[in-house]
Amino acid sequence: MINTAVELAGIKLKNPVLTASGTFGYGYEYARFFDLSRLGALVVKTLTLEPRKGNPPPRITETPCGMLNAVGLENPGAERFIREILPGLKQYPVPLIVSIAGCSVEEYATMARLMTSAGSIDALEVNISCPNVKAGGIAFGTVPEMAAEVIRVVRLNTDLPIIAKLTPNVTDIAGIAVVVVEAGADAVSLINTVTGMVIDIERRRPVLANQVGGLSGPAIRPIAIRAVWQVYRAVKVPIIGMGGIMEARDAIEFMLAGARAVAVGTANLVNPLAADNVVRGIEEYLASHGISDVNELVGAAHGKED
Amino acid sequence: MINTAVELAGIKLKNPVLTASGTFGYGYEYARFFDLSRLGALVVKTLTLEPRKGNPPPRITETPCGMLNAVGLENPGAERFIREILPGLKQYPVPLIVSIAGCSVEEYATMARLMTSAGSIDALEVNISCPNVKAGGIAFGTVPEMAAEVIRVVRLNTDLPIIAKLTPNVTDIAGIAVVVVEAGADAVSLINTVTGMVIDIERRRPVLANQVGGLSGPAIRPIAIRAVWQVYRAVKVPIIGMGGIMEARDAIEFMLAGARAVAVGTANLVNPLAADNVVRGIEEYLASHGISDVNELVGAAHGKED
Amino acid sequence: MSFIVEAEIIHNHKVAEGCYSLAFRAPEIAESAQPGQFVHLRCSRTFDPLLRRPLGIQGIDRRDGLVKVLYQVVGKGTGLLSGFEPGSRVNVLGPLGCGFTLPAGARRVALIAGGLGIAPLCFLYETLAEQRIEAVVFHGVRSAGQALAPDLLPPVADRVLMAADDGSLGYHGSVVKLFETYAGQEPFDFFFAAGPSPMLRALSIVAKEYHLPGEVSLEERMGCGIGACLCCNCRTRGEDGWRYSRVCADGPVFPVEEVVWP
Amino acid sequence: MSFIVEAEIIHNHKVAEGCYSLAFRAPEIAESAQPGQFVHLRCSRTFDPLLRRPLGIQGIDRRDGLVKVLYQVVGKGTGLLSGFEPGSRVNVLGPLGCGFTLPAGARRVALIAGGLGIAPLCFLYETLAEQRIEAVVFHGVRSAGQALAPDLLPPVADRVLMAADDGSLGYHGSVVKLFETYAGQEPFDFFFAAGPSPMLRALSIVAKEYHLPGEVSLEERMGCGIGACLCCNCRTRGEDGWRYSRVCADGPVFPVEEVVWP
Ligand SMILES: Cc1cc2nc3c(=O)[nH]c(=O)nc-3n(C[C@H](O)[C@H](O)[C@H](O)COP(=O)(O)OP(=O)(O)OC[C@H]3O[C@@H](n4cnc5c(N)ncnc54)[C@H](O)[C@@H]3O)c2cc1C
Ligand SMILES: Cc1cc2nc3c(=O)[nH]c(=O)nc-3n(C[C@H](O)[C@H](O)[C@H](O)COP(=O)(O)OP(=O)(O)OC[C@H]3O[C@@H](n4cnc5c(N)ncnc54)[C@H](O)[C@@H]3O)c2cc1C
Ligand SMILES: Cc1cc2nc3c(=O)[nH]c(=O)nc-3n(C[C@H](O)[C@H](O)[C@H](O)COP(=O)(O)O)c2cc1C
Ligand SMILES: Cc1cc2nc3c(=O)[nH]c(=O)nc-3n(C[C@H](O)[C@H](O)[C@H](O)COP(=O)(O)O)c2cc1C
Ligand code: FES
Ligand code: FES
Repeated sequence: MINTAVELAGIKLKNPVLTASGTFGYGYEYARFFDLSRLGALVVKTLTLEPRKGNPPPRITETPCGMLNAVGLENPGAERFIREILPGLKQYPVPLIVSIAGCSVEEYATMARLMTSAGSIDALEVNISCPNVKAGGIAFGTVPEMAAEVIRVVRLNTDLPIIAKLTPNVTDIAGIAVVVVEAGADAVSLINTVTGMVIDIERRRPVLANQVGGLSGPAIRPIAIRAVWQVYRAVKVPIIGMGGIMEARDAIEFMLAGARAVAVGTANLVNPLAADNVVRGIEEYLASHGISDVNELVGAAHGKED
Repeated sequence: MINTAVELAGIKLKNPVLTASGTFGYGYEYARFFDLSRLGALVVKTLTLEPRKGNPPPRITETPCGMLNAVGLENPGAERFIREILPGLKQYPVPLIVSIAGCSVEEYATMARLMTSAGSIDALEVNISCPNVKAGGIAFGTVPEMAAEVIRVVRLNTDLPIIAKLTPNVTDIAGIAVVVVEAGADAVSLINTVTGMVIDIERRRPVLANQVGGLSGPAIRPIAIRAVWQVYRAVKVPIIGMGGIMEARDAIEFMLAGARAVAVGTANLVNPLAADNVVRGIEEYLASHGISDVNELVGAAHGKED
Repeated sequence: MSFIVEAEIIHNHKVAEGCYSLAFRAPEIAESAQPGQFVHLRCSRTFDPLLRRPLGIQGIDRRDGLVKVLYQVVGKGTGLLSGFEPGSRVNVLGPLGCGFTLPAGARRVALIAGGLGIAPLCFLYETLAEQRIEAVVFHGVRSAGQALAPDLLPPVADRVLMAADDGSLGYHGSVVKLFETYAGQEPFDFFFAAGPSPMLRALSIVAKEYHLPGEVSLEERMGCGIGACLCCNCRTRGEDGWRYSRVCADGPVFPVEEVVWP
Repeated sequence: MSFIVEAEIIHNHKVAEGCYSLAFRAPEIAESAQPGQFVHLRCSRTFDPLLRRPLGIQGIDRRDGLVKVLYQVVGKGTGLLSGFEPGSRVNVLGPLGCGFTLPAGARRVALIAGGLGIAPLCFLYETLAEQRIEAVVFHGVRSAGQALAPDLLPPVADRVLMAADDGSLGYHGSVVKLFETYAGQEPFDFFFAAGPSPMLRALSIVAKEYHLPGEVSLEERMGCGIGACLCCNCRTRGEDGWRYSRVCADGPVFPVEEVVWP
């Protein structure tokens, strides 16, 4: 028997494959393509306290082996999510991780409280890539003190496991990982999108209405692998690795770099079966390589000597 | 008549197309493919004071729409460059920009002096992505004070125009641009490679002997365009834009974002004629769009209102 | 229901200036597709380009399980697609989106196409014909070179009024103007339109003037095509004036009065 | 001199397990290519994969301006290459690198190939034959399925001794061991070898033992292929013990005694 189960901040997952927030909607769009209980866990689109309309179109453009998006956290808000969407999500026999964000520390606190009391949520992923309105719009996740502060207040407002989702748009991602873990994060997930931009040379203006967007897809995978590698050496908590996972071999690369779980993002947009294929492909890799426990892969590329 | 000439830190270039350091050798490897005097300027591989052997193989691997390299600044050292290579470079009627680096502020100072007294060099590009040995190997370019210090000593040791080459592996590249300009840089070039990593899932070890490498090629273009856009808003000096320029349309994207000149890098490896094709393609774009001066493109995507 | 099919290509050839006709075998899709729905195609086996490309369904052959689309080569994806050989396979996701809704009691409708907006209207025309609803087709192209041979548009071929922007064919001017010359004279109960956004917007103004209800098929850059990524937003009427709808899942077809034009 | 050619593909088909023969028309390259040199091919029109792929030249036909290579499908690039149709074009940069050097006065040489290392040795064999130098070919494969039909290796076909790792063909064991059984008995003046690095390394030890001089063709991952990027380094003897050489420009062929094995 091959073991594919991993433990993540106290939650037991039947396999290490999650969905990346924002790329899998609230799950049901994909339920017509495969059985969602095949997944290790479901991570839903980031929620904020109030409903958000998000950015005007165009919100997406393609880049070499990647895409740029500026959805702008469109979401129905906490209340409607809890009332209208959460009941439907409960029907899937799969752990549910809810991603939360805010434009102030207080909003993060309120979100943590609301989601915790909503019940039937297995963990909170805290998206700290949002602009801090009080700090002139600098993203919480790019300043160690601000990142830590967010996690600290979330910790005070929930007893659910906390996953801090880190942005790669920093000089030292391992340093951010260290402070969020000190502040109470039970796990870290990385990477969020890389800030990028595309200009239309005919219109001579940025393609996206929002000007800048977040780069995702295979193009950023080497950046993400490096980030996971560095963070693995800096903290002891489990890492959820993501960034350009298209196939099982990519997921395995993340695990070897130090990820205990992985999330499939942009690949869902290209192929609705991608996450399911990754689950199957990991099983095949383990079998063909005579590995009896997926946990053996975690960090294995660091070797003994390092 | 269409004007393609641009002025860069006091040097007049017949067109805005340069070669990116390290991707064009010392020029002569490409001279058999096209007439180097077609270029705006030639930027050679980074030189250090002492000869360097560089990293063990493998030094290169491919990534989706990109590549990762860890050459490790292999170079013959300042003295042999001046004695054996520089005389040959003088024969090309094209401005020559020499890239210098060091592992200490003193080494940068010495390099600046040596290259300045060598003569027939038109500008120095200061590669500040090197690790600062005294600061435990942190790259000079990632810490504003260290970056500024390097430029300051180079300024004291040369009367040549100084181009500071910035790394994208920072939280705030515009902030770094501001301090290096204050410290005396006449222009900035960006971006250097993005730190990345690839793991071989069969060997379960990093592919590169050096473990991490620098990501380049089309994959990083959206990151580079965003960096140029941000730096253009922060400083007044000319910007040399690079990162994934494969064709003229990409070069034009950089100019619209704010670059006064561009450098062709990885594309030279894919197609030895790439830089020449970019020169021609820019001319064609100007002609077909009725633009009489290439300088009109510089920063045009920022619009009037911004 | 939507399917992911490695579909065999039956034909894929040029039919007008820069325009290709592609047919592939995908019985599941052919079985369930409705006029106005689209398919989402991968144009490469590699990740460059990465995303699928949406194309409206031009017609289906349920017996042979075939699906037909018409596409203009405009960039990288459609450029690569035009190189796919018959016999090889294309990865198709579909049918997707909400198609046209036939209004109860309509007897005479106008179908108004700009460029390859003709594709979904061909499929619609066929369905209308089955229900014995009379349809007049207005088809605008930039120039005669872009016009498709009648045998490519079998169902609509004998009921199509052409307009060319450059006057090289049929009416000299936009298809909206052409339609307007008729709208005043002939009674239509309803209209269906597909084409570039500025054309649809102009059409919406004309329709309003003549109190003509109708539906328009919108285009927006897409990610997933299945309603999950929220990348394909357009403005529609909503509680506080307007809200964002997803072109891929709430559309691509919208009642004209629902659309808030940019 | 090197050239960049959009070369027409003459043939491109499977000739053994996972192994393809590709011929393309590139008169400039055919004109100047020397045995041991390689060509650098783009395997995609897109940027995925981005880099060229190096392949040794198996033979040329100067009259028709053809160049032939043999390749193993091992990954993305060679996988895509195997889909190129005759009549279509492939972008080729070449000829590149320094080829084999015929030692003055040599009369009887050994050519030792591991896997598709046979390709450059076919080309070399032809040149040796023109100069009336006798050559014996030792060719190792993993299994009989990887062996090429004699008509694919016309020049060497009647002078080739096979070894298969799994014993399914010829000598049971490595080609180095096979060569060793001969090296003691038959007098060779020189050897030329191409194949995987561990094989060449083992061979270098055998050659040293028998005081046999020779040249080996190395492989390393490449960027530019023209000596500019310094990405394809290997260790060779140098001033302070060893130095890095560029496989693409200083090699791929090196005198065996120059190589510092990893
Ligand atoms: C619902 C729907 C139905 C469509 N039906 C047809 C059809 O039947 N025939 C046809 O020729 N075209 C149709 N289009 C437009 C077609 O999808 C684009 O022309 C095509 O995606 C361009 O791809 P490209 O790679 O060749 O161009 P590129 O310009 O290289 O594409 C770059 C990016 O822009 C997107 N894009 C470019 N133009 C459009 C556009 N007009 N709409 C949406 N995204 C765009 C692409 O999907 C891609 O992500 C439809 C679009 C939508 C949304
Ligand atoms: C001078 C030279 C001559 C060669 N001649 C031949 C030949 O005649 N026939 C043949 O079948 N193969 C030959 N090879 C090896 C061939 O280049 C690789 O098998 C091929 O590049 C693999 O590409 P891929 O995309 O299919 O594999 P992938 O594994 O997807 O390639 C990924 C990357 O690794 C590189 N790579 C993988 N394997 C090798 C290798 N063994 N050597 C160098 N780079 C590698 C690729 O170029 C690419 O950058 C030669 C290599 C060199 C350096
Ligand atoms: C369309 C889109 C929407 C996204 N929305 C969110 C979001 O709401 N919250 C979040 O934390 N990350 C969001 N992300 C980032 C992804 O969760 C993921 O971190 C990133 O895309 C890298 O993974 P990938 O390359 O596999 O997509 C989004 C990404 C995409 C492509
Ligand atoms: C093989 C290789 C070697 C490089 N060597 C140097 C170097 O010596 N000094 C330097 O400043 N940048 C070096 N670079 C970075 C490039 O100059 C350039 O900044 C970067 O590759 C981004 O541009 P590109 O995507 O067009 O290659 C190197 C890049 C590559 C690919
Ligand atoms: S394309 Fe993803 S929601 Fe429409
Ligand atoms: S591949 Fe560039 S130097 Fe050899």
